Amino acid sequence: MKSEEIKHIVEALIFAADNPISEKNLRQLLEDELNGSSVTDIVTALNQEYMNSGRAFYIDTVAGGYQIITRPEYAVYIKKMYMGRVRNKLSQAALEVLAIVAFKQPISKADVSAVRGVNSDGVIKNLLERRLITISGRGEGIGRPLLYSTTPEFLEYFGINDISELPKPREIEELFKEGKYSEQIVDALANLEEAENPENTEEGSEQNGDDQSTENQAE
Amino acid sequence: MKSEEIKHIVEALIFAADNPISEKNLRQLLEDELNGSSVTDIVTALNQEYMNSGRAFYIDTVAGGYQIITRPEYAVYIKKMYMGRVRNKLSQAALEVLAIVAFKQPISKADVSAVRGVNSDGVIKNLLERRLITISGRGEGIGRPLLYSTTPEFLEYFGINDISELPKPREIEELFKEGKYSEQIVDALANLEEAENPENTEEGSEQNGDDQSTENQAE
Amino acid sequence: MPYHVKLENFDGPLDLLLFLIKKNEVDLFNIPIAEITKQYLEYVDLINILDLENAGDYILLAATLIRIKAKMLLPKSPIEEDEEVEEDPRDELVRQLLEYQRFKEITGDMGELEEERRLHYPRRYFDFTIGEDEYVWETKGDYTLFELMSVFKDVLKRKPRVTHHHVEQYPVTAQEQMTFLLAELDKHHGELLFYRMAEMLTSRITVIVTFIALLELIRDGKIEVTQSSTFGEIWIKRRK
Repeated sequence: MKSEEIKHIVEALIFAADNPISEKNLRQLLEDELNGSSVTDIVTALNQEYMNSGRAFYIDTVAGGYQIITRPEYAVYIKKMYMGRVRNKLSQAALEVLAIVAFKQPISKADVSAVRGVNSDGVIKNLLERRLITISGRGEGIGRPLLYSTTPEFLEYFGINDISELPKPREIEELFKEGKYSEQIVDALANLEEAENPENTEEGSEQNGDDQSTENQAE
Repeated sequence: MKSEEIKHIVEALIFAADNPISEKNLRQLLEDELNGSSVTDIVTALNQEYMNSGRAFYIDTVAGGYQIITRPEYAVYIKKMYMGRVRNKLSQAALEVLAIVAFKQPISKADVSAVRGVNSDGVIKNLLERRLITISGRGEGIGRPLLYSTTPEFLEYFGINDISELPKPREIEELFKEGKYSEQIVDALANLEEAENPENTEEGSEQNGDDQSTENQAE
Repeated sequence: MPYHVKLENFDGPLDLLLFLIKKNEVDLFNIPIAEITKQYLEYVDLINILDLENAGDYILLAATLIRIKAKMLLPKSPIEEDEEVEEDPRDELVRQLLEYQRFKEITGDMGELEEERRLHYPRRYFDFTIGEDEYVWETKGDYTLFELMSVFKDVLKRKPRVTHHHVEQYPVTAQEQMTFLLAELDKHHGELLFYRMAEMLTSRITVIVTFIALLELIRDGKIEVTQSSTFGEIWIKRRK
């Protein structure tokens, strides 16, 4: 393999990796094609090219291996891009409370905590601040506790128009009830199938009236 | 700001985004600096540079935004890197459901199952998990069923910019014309079809053999 | 050459029916219902074993086929003839098949799109630490409604429903409290104020059990209880 080609494979691998990729890993993936050439040299060459053509990114060497990252001068823009999202990122606890409020609203703080089995006052305060839930009234019970409901911002976040469009607990249960065969098994079978017979057209399956040897994947 | 500089900021943003980033979003992030220049032109220029210097990746237009992805020739190596960690391809059943949802959205679970003649609950759940479809509202009919639509991730999954880039199902009339059968049957079926088809209005689906002027308000 | 069909390949009864129509090279608009039904039923027998989940749907279509067959065999009743002239019992089924076929046809093309797209890989690793004490970005920070539903389901599943099945052994028995009451009465010369007695008890449950013990003793005729007025003091007295 030509060294230019190897260079671009290395580039593609570093680019698409979901973690810093080690030299060892790169060597394995390229099997013996890398042979004489040094990964370090390839990375240096790539970085030189990036530099010359003014690319906004470069390959960095970190503990785990190589990763491709943007140059620091663009950080301010990238930060802006992610900022809103990061701030809005809900914790697991917040998501739980939000789910309970959404599907059982209006609901009191005590009832939320009872469902979760954990005191949820702090999380509720947090969700109130983010305006994803709001106080919507008082319950009938002892002490007439405050009740919480979702807000228009909540609807916007989850992309629905109206609170009535939220699934009902019954509908959620229905959606999650397990079939006899789970979809994964069906998928697995389909893939198996595909591996065995890339054309899943039935062409070859000639009819033969009585001979019902519909044997499972013979071959 | 110099146009070279803007180009590199655009490059950095597209590079660092974890979802296809829309032109609108890019404009917002660049505030007024973009001013005269066209994002399309900038992306074209970047792609030209990538091409000239033999980069292993390029900027694609997908799901209404820009995304930087590797060229297909490196797929074999990247696939090896991700071995066992890549999601399965969609099953035939999943593709069927997606086709139906894509062209009849928003559509209820029951209507999807009716077209396929088979319960599709499991497949729909799987597609929800994969974020290829989402709950988008409620229908008007009995029990106000939940309705499903495709997502931006759906577009991204198939590498298309919008739904119109999908292969179109043939019109039912066209399928009729294929067969050799009497004129009357065609007409009767076409009427039936037409009466039932306005789908989205739900109400109008009063099945009626004779010519009710359910003129094609759909499509 | 024996034919072998991979049953898992059928994505439902309509798929199977279309397959049979194609295999027999019959006109979709003039389906030989008798023959196709026969073949369909043969397959359904096998599918019943393999595709339990959707067996019901296959059987439903089998029933439809049989109904159509029966309808075609029957001489048209005069009334029916009046109502729906020229209505072929197969029409509705054909319409359904065509509608299904429309979408089935494009799944191949969609599969190709999928295939092509899978040759392209986006970036997966995002780790932007911008200066100290800045965020480390997490990707895909938004949740979907489905994920919210998923969390809801998990929370409900996780939580043992304590409120409904709260079973606990009482620390005292009515028998013990009967003995206790009689002993107390003996200590107080056979007479005791109910509220004094209750004061000696530590928990609410003990009060309740003691009250039951009290009722038990009254029934047995061992004590009597008097109250001077409504909400007045209750006196417990030992009967001789």
